[in-house]
Amino acid sequence: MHRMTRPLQLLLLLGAVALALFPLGGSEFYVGLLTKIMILAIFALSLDLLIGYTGLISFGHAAFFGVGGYTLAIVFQNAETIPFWSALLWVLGASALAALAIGWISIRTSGIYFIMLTLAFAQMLYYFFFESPRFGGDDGIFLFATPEVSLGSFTLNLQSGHNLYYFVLGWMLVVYLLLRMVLKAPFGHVLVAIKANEQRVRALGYATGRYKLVSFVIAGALAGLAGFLEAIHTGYITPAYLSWHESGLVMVIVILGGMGTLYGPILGTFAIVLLQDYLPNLTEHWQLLMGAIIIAVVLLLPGGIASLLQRLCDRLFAGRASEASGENNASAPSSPPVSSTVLFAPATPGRADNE
Amino acid sequence: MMATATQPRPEAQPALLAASQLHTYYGDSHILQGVSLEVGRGETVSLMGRNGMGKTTTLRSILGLTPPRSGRTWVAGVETTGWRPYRVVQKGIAYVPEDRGIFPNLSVRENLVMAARPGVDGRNAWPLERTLEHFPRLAERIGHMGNQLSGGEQQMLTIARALMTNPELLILDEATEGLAPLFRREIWRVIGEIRDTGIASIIVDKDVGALLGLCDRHYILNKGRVVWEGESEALRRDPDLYRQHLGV
Amino acid sequence: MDLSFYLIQLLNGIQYGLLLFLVASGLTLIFGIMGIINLAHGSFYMFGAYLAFWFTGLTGHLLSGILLALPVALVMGYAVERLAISFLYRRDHLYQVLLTYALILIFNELQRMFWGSDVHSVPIPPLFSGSVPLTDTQAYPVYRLLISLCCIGIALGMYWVIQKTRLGMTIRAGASNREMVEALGINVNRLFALVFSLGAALAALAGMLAAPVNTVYPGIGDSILIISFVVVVIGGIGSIKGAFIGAMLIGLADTFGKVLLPEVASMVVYALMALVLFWRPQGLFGRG
Amino acid sequence: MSQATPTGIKRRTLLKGAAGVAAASTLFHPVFAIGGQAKVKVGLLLPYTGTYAKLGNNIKDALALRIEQSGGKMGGREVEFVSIDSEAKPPKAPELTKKLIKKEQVDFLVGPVHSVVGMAMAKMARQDGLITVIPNAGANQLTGELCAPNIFRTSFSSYQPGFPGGKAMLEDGHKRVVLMYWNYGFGKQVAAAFKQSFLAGGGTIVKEIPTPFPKVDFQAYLTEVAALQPDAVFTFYAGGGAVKFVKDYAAAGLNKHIPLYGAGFLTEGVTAAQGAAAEGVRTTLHYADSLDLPANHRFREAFQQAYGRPADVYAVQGYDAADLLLQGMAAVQGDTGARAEMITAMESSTIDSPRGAFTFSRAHNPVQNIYLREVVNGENRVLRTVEERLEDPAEGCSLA
Repeated sequence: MHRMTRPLQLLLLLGAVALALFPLGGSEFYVGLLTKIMILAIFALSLDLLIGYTGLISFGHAAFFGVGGYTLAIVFQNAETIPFWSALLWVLGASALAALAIGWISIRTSGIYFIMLTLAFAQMLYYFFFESPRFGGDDGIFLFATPEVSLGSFTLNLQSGHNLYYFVLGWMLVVYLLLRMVLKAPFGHVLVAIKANEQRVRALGYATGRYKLVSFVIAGALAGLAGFLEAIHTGYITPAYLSWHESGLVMVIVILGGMGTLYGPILGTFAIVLLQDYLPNLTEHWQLLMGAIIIAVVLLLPGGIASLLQRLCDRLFAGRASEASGENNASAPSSPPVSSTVLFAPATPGRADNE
Repeated sequence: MMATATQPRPEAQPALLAASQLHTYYGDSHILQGVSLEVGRGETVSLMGRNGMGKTTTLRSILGLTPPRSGRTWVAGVETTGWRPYRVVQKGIAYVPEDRGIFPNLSVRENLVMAARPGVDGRNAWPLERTLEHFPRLAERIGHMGNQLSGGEQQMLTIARALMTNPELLILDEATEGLAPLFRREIWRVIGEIRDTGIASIIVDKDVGALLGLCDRHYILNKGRVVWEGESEALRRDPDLYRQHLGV
Repeated sequence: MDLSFYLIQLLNGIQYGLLLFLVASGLTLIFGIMGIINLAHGSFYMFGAYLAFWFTGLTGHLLSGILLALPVALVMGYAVERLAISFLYRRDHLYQVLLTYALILIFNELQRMFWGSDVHSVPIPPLFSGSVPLTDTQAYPVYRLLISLCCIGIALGMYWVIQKTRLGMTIRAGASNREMVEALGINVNRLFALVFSLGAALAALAGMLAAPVNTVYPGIGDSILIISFVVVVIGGIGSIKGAFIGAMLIGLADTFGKVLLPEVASMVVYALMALVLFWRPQGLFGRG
Repeated sequence: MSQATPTGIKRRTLLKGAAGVAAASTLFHPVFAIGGQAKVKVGLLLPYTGTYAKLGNNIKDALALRIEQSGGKMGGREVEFVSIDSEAKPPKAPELTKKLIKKEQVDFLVGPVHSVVGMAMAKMARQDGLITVIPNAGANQLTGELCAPNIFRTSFSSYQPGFPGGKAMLEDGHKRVVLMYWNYGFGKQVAAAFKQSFLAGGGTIVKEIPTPFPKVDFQAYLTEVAALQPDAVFTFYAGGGAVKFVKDYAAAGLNKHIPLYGAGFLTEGVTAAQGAAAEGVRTTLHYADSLDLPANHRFREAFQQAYGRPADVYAVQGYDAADLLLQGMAAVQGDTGARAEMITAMESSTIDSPRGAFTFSRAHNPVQNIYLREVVNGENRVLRTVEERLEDPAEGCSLA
């Protein structure tokens, strides 16, 4: 896992504090918008586990987001009250199961075939919900009750925008810490090693397929959690949440934010959603700007926003950094965000050009 | 002929190939640490050294396949530093890489035909028929796909393919490695025939005996530096050198 | 439903498959030889359709419209390769997905700026606007037959170029070992730019040919993009033969799926792809 | 509730058409125009990109035109538009609606085009109580289960073009028909309404063919229609799908033997692209460009003059939305706080629409005439009025 420098940690902590304080002064609209951003950030974090750490490029991740939302809507469609914890169990179970089934088949393939197979399954689910008369078709399903969160005698009312905001913030932190834990565990090291060189990991006697599948299931379940929160947030779910555009968007978010770091996807979500909110104010043809910004990031910032932030931090604290790095001169090549693991040396040099 | 190739000599006919002070990196590791060498027209030269000493990297640096971070290269007196590989080889170089680089999805004939081009002076000394005369086995297998050939046949195909480009200089990396003795003999015979047609060569191989018989001069590499250069006689007389840099 | 019904449906399926092949062949070339995942491939199809609409309007005839539009498409493809794609050869697939996704945004916006969001139609040349009667009630449009013939002609032409010419050999060689091709004195950058613009032109040509029967409207590129990826993946990446077989399979599966399994028609092609990849993870003709 | 209209200037998108009007009026009548009252803010959530862009633009322009015609004012107050592109994407709808309600704090909400976006929007408008006018989205639920005192629609429910279709076809003597439609919410509702009247009148549906939305490859289905040999075909398709369907239908030679009917969208705004293939196609709708009414002539002329292009049914719906808001605001003299009075006034209003005058049902959907039209020389000619003052059944609406 990528080691964060002290200034960066400080900066991120400041960001978290700012998020926690925001509702005290921010307008109702932005509280809602940030709620949505944090939900999408959970979604992006789950995808990052796959593309940033396991090397599985899923182009159908929106399927699990959708399954999460639909599970809530279908199971509790006519319920007067929705107990949050049992709904959560339903959602995690259903999306993990979906991920298990799709993952089990998809993981047999690799590269572009994996990308397309995950897309195929997502499209099938999309059309299933879109054309099914039972589940509302393209109109989707409306939820008229909001889940009630009870912890002992305490009950949290999620209908209040502020409460939902803090609730979602809490979940985002939980998911962040959970993924950190997973990645720091031996299991996480194996995942990262699989991304770097699967052959070698297999040669060392690991059943890499099983590791990839578990990673896929965790990511699917967390995406389901995000879809569940979004359904609570908006009160409805439609097949559009499962479309390949959404899968593409979350992929853009992760790469733009900086895959292979956990804070990158969160930053990426903020950047993309806020741009989508702001750019239309500038010009009717704002998609042109959006496209240009993405291209600029691809060409100029291979590590995404996360690398930019890292570099800024390094420059701000340049004095200390250069002392520490010793013999390395300023023109040292920028290393990829994932610098391999304790277990395995990086792949052989010089062959990087042949896939 | 002494090789102190810091500059090609403009007064006489320039060397066919010259490299000066090549420094090449893979990532952070400094592989070539100032390699210089020179090959004259029609000259056959070997590059020797243990595995990992930078022989392949030297060849790739000269061709621009792995561009050196510093240092300069010339082909026939024209500086080719920083050129893209296809332009460098168009000056009359044919390259037979270590892994042979056969196109598995092309037939033997297609492998040969797609590479064909006239030499730098426009002559076509190696039409398909003549090339095949030197490789009777390939003529037999002309319709087979590249991936259906044995290792020895593949090596013949790469050499034949190299000839189809009508080169002035042939670069052979690991000419006979991994081949059965019969094929080795065959390959050395062909290389000899090629030398006799006046084509210069740079040869990398483990078979020092064969190289001593075939080559005019030798370069020995150790840890990315040229530690010795000279003619076959001098190398034969110096068993120490042999033991230190080449023996097991 | 008698036999003629199924025969006509067969004809429908083949015709759809042939058109898909035209788009997918360009995609598989770009994909297999250059290793580039080009999500913007559908945009070339879209531009083809709009260019055909535009130039046909200017010249008054589809054929002259296509003849004018083709070079424009080639130049567009070349420009996109030089200005964007060429920076991505050594980068991860992910960045290709990201950049070409951005290109879709840009191309859709450009389309809107140039041609607005109306639905346009392109007239079928009078010579081909008739129909061949098949049954008492149904006729088959001559122009659809013409499209099929064009696609077959282009497929044969491609087969000839790829299998029989030196350019084709070089392209195939480039697909298996890019560096070796360069080391044989061939300018691989130029070869790739050529392949990319050829692939783009094939997609655009498909858009042009289909414009009179499809009509031209915003978003037509998106609809063809995913399905052509499905074709390419089923056939095996980089295999023209695979793209052909894959396109035929999808064309027929889609057509008969609609007729025989109307409730799940949209899912049929994806299910077929999942099935093929389950059985052969590298596609039908993919290299292992 | 929203007496406190903010006067602070924020960055926002102004409507192009209306911006000119607003700018001009501020130039000539500076600040003190009407007792220094703040402007009325109308929030528009319409698609300006994607498949529905043309609809969004026509609605927006006609709406601006109507307000300009009344001096750029509503209830004596100047009007300011805040316009957001809905992109017709349902996942974005809640956020964008919230932006208008909470951030821009608009006085009225107008939109959208897309039914699913409409439902997300209506859900929020119900909670907030903001007066909302829907200028297109036809989902029955909007004036059914989701109906609310503050939600009005000036267009149609999917029932309205569908139900008369069955009656019209029986009147024309077609008893065995094939029913084809895009298999999504709106298409299914149109088809269901069609069946209701057609089956009740003694017709037989030979086969019902739902086709995947929004796909436009109809060849396989047309082969099936040819094999079934029905008396006629009733369809729901719109936009690019409508163009393609009508052209394919003709190219397959079916139009010579099997008359084609459809909900009005089949030939609405696309006849130019359909060309000769559209000749003779009959459709049911609440409007026709060629409708011979003084209000229609006036409207079409004004729209053509203002924007240099012909109006269409969507423009009419936008125009009427503005009319409805004008009547409501006039009744309360521009006091947006008097929401209940305004709603009462709007409920009892009569809109002198280009489609013919109409009133509102208890569920706030137009009670309007439905015409049978036939394409003649590329124009939808009205053959007859199939239903006079047709009211939507408004199933599930608590207001009824």
